[in-house]
Amino acid sequence: MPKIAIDTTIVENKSITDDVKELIVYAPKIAQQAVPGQFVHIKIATGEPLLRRPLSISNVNVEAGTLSLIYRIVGKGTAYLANLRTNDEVNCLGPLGNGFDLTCERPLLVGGGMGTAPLIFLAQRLNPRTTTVLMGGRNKAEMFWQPMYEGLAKEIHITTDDGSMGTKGFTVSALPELVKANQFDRIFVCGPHVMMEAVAKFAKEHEIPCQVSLEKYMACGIGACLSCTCVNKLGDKRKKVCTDGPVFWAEEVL
Amino acid sequence: MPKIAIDTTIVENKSITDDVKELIVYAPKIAQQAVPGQFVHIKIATGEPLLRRPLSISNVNVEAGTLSLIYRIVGKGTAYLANLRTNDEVNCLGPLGNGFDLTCERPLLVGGGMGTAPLIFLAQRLNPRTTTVLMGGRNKAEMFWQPMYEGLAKEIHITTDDGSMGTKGFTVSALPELVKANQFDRIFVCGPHVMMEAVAKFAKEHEIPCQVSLEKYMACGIGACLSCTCVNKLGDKRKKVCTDGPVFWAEEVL
Amino acid sequence: MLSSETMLEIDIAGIKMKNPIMTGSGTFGFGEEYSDFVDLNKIGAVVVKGTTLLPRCGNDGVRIAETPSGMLNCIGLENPGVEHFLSDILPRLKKYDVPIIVNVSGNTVEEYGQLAKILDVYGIAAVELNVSCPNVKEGGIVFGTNRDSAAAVVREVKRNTSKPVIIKLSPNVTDIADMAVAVEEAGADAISMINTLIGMVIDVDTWKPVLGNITGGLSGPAVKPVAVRMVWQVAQVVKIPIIGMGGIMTAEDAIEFFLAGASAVAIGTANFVNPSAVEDVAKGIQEYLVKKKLTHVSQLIGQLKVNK
Amino acid sequence: MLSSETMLEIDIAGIKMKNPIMTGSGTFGFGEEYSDFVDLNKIGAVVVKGTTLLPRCGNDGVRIAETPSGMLNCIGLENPGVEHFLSDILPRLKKYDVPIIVNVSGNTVEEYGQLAKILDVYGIAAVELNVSCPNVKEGGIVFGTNRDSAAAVVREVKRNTSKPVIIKLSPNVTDIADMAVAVEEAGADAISMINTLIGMVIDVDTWKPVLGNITGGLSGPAVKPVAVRMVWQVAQVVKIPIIGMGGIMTAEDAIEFFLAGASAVAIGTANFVNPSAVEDVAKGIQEYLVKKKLTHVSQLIGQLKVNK
Ligand SMILES: Cc1cc2nc3c(=O)[nH]c(=O)nc-3n(C[C@H](O)[C@H](O)[C@H](O)COP(=O)(O)OP(=O)(O)OC[C@H]3O[C@@H](n4cnc5c(N)ncnc54)[C@H](O)[C@@H]3O)c2cc1C
Ligand SMILES: Cc1cc2nc3c(=O)[nH]c(=O)nc-3n(C[C@H](O)[C@H](O)[C@H](O)COP(=O)(O)OP(=O)(O)OC[C@H]3O[C@@H](n4cnc5c(N)ncnc54)[C@H](O)[C@@H]3O)c2cc1C
Ligand SMILES: Cc1cc2nc3c(=O)[nH]c(=O)nc-3n(C[C@H](O)[C@H](O)[C@H](O)COP(=O)(O)O)c2cc1C
Ligand SMILES: Cc1cc2nc3c(=O)[nH]c(=O)nc-3n(C[C@H](O)[C@H](O)[C@H](O)COP(=O)(O)O)c2cc1C
Ligand code: FES
Ligand code: FES
Repeated sequence: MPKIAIDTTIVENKSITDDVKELIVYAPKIAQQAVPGQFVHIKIATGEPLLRRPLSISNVNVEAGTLSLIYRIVGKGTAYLANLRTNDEVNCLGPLGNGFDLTCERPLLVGGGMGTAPLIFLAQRLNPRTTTVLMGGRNKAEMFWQPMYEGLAKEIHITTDDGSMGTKGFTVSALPELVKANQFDRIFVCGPHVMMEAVAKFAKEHEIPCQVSLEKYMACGIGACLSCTCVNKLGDKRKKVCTDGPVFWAEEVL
Repeated sequence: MPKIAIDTTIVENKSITDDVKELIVYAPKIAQQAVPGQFVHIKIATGEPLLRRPLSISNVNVEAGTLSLIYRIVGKGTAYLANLRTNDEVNCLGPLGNGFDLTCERPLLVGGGMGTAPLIFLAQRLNPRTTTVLMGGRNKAEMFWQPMYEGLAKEIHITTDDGSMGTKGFTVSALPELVKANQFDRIFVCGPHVMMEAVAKFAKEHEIPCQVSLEKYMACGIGACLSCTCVNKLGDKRKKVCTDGPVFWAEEVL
Repeated sequence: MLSSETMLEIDIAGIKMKNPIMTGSGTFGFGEEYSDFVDLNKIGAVVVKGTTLLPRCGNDGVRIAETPSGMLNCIGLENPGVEHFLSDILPRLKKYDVPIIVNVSGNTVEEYGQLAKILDVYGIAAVELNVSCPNVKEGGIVFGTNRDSAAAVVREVKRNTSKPVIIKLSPNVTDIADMAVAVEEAGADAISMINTLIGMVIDVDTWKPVLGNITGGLSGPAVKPVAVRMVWQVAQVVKIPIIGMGGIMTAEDAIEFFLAGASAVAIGTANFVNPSAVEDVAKGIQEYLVKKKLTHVSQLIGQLKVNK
Repeated sequence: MLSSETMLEIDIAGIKMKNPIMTGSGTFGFGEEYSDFVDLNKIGAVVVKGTTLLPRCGNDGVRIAETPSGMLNCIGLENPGVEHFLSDILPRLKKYDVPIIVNVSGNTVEEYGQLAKILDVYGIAAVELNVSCPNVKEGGIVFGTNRDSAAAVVREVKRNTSKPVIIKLSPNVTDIADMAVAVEEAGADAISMINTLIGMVIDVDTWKPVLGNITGGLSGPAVKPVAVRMVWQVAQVVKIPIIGMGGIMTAEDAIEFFLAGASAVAIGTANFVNPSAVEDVAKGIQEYLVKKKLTHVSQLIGQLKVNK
């Protein structure tokens, strides 16, 4: 499955909230090959910013040949990206990284913040399995995800730090009840590091195989520069988040 | 007459030829103050390119509050500028430099290449005096200026290096005849350095006061950095092209 | 909580400044050039263009070249000479309520002393020693890249002036901390850093150097990481205050320098891009302090948290 | 007129290359990582990731930071060790028809010798000495910033290998020409330059250094003017070939290095931005030669026109 770097045309770059947008790019070759958990590394402008930016593939439309990337405006690169318009071009390098392991029957998907994005694509490909989604955010304004999971999950549970939507608290607080009520054979989690640690710890205690998706600063995105390595808990060599990950079994890296 | 640096909105950025465009920006304060021969120093993008770019004011519309800048795409900055669209912003610093000395009765304007741009504004302000314009370029494709001088000059003479329009040859070759036929009391010349030298030499021989407009690489544009100085033939101190010029009496600098 | 008036006030080696934002020599003319954009009464200090004993006309040919996120310059110290500065320019600057610091360059150690002596007059707040220009006596070596020469310049200047002496360090050295220690021992009252990195651009069409002087000094955002690193290294080894500069465009950039250990900063290349940069950066720092619930800019100095 | 096949062929210190476009160590992995984007059989040489005697896991924390037109890295020489390279990686690389150059780092002069000896095997075209990493024996001094240490490393390596020895110079020195002369006298067969400039970025929100290692190496377009200047200075004083690098993104950038005196160039950071950069630059140079009616890339080397 060769990786490619191609100029792609922006089909749409639409606002979801004040600081979150969804970018749809036409990249049929990448759309065809991509699996959930993979990302693209995009070069936003010709000159500055210099480096590419990694963004998870939040969904693909193989027929239309498009990728959806949902991103939060946090710095220079994403701010510039937010200004681009339909028909502008960005260079996409992808599909990168490995994907989630789909050999499960009754998965629980746990997303926190922007980590909820790649789980949409995952939920889609897990179909027709019975899928439960648990998602957390700081407040109601951050919980715009629900419509995107329409028809993809049996049930959706929401927690917010401030209680403005769903249950007040962190996602991990909602786990005991969910696990009691369902026979999960897999937990997939993507979100802030502390959240993934907490969920992975819970999963381990309950002996549910758990996969996490890590985020690291990346230069090459293809395993050459070693910007992104993390400690491999199961061996002596480090793991590269860009090629060995971003999806890992929790016990490998947490 | 204070200089200002302001964000200005692009009213239009229209193509004139393959590599020449006219930029109209809304900058009423600058439009009101500007005199022919002055320039603006524009910051094209937030990040790169880092430095401003000097462009002559080729015309103003005081009522509309706009400036016209005619530019050739030659490098990074002008290429970026060429991509900007109506309603995009550029920061304009101006009006900068001194202007042409208008105390004359029968002026001859000699323009070469992009040096023809500031002479439009000059011709306009010389009205209703009888003005003759001589302009030169490499070929017909470069001689798109004529319509812009519509109604501003008594007569327009054209030379091209390859003879594809007007008289074949350089502008300076056309001077003897023109000077014989008219009683010019001033020559204004703006164009390539060699051309300005040749015209200035001719003007001196014929004792016609002559003004030239110089081009130098500029950082500040306001007399602070000394990037742009040139030798002052009439004294020991150097002259700054950005503030003492860009318009000089020929004998000062050539 | 101090008032917003005083939260930026700072004293560098006895130079009292309303805020710690100064101008980089050679990038702000004599200050007056910027008076349409900046209220000179509201900035920390004006460091004027590099001044020499005799007038200099500078280098021929192209003097600047843009580079990725930076620029090269080879102005070559064009200036009207110290006497003209004192007789024609300083009197005009005296009407502003702002410390005037004169950046000086000599061909010999003695010339630095002479310049300092001539400038030891009312209306001048300090001298800044530019030791990065090639000179004759030392056989082409630059004072700024040799610890003993730099120290000798400082000692000679200290003997000849009652004003605070700031020495401006060149980044083109193997060991900037060693240079800093040498000039501190020699009696420098403050260090400013960094001057420009030496660079070059070639025109691939003509096969000629773009700059008339072949090489030039690199400044602007491109050099900021090097400048911040050097300020941090020097702050570990000297007690005298550091004036940090190199690529500062915004208040955030300036704050990196304070955290690294600078007591004040200077704005250079940014003036060309945004002629009100000096005031904008000062305002931005004030806003930052308010946001961070700090009462004085000195609470930032050297506060980098390093746990290694 | 030579054919397009031969117009880029070049021999650097006995290393025969199809074109003078190499890869910068640490920016191209072991080559294989780029095989989806670049035909490894079509590039000048692959310089692999910095290799040490024992495996190293590199630095903790954040390892890269973007800067204006550049980036900082503090990978910290993560690598599987020389033995693993020879047993597991080299055999795979042998199937490509491209010279493999191994970049090595030692903690002591002797370690460089040992590494060179271990690597004196079939399938390796040359060794490149990375002398910019802090070491223990010299008390924190970096071999690359001290002429005698750098020369000692070269001599030790020459005694231990039959391969051409390339030494990679650090730009963090006062006098790069002096370093170059020292390593040439010590027997180096070629010089590669520049390694990264030391820099630092501070997070103004957390008041911490962005990089886990506090400081890192600056690379990318930001440093190109410094790199070109240094190559030019070194080309004036040495006879051995120079491999130029630092911020090359395009064929035009590479041509600046050739004109300054480099006999080959390496592409580093650009690989991250454009994974087919090595091939694109080679193609661009060929096009340039055709446009300029030149028949061989060597016609560019050191042809800078300087009339001072
Ligand atoms: C595999 C992977 C998938 C990701 N998927 C998404 C996604 O789907 N949606 C989304 O909003 N964000 C995602 N991120 C984070 C996203 O890459 C950063 O928010 C983005 O790079 C910030 O760029 P910036 O220029 O706006 O910020 P700046 O802070 O200006 O960036 C400066 C540098 O830091 C890097 N950087 C900053 N924050 C991060 C971060 N959190 N992770 C990695 N590098 C960072 C940038 O890439 C750049 O090199 C993902 C990160 C990784 C590693
Ligand atoms: C007072 C003045 C008025 C000008 N008026 C016009 C005009 O009306 N129309 C027009 O097309 N051009 C004009 N020019 C030239 C114009 O400034 C340059 O073509 C432009 O700066 C090139 O920028 P670039 O980024 O496209 O080229 P690049 O070559 O990428 O620019 C690199 C650097 O070189 C400088 N530079 C390159 N060429 C010139 C040049 N000829 N003069 C000064 N600096 C240069 C740029 O400003 C920049 O700093 C004028 C120049 C001056 C000094
Ligand atoms: C055009 C120009 C002229 C300069 N002239 C001088 C000078 O005369 N004396 C001096 O000490 N430094 C001089 N410098 C260096 C600056 O004062 C400053 O140290 C350097 O540019 C780094 O800061 P910056 O990146 O903010 O510009 C000059 C810099 C530029 C760009
Ligand atoms: C991520 C990264 C890792 C590097 N690792 C090494 C290394 O292991 N050994 C070495 O000699 N140089 C190393 N370098 C330096 C590069 O080989 C090159 O000299 C430098 O980056 C300048 O070239 P560039 O601007 O084209 O990147 C590294 C550079 C980067 C960016
Ligand atoms: S980003 Fe380069 S190895 Fe992962
Ligand atoms: S451009 Fe700065 S003095 Fe003229």
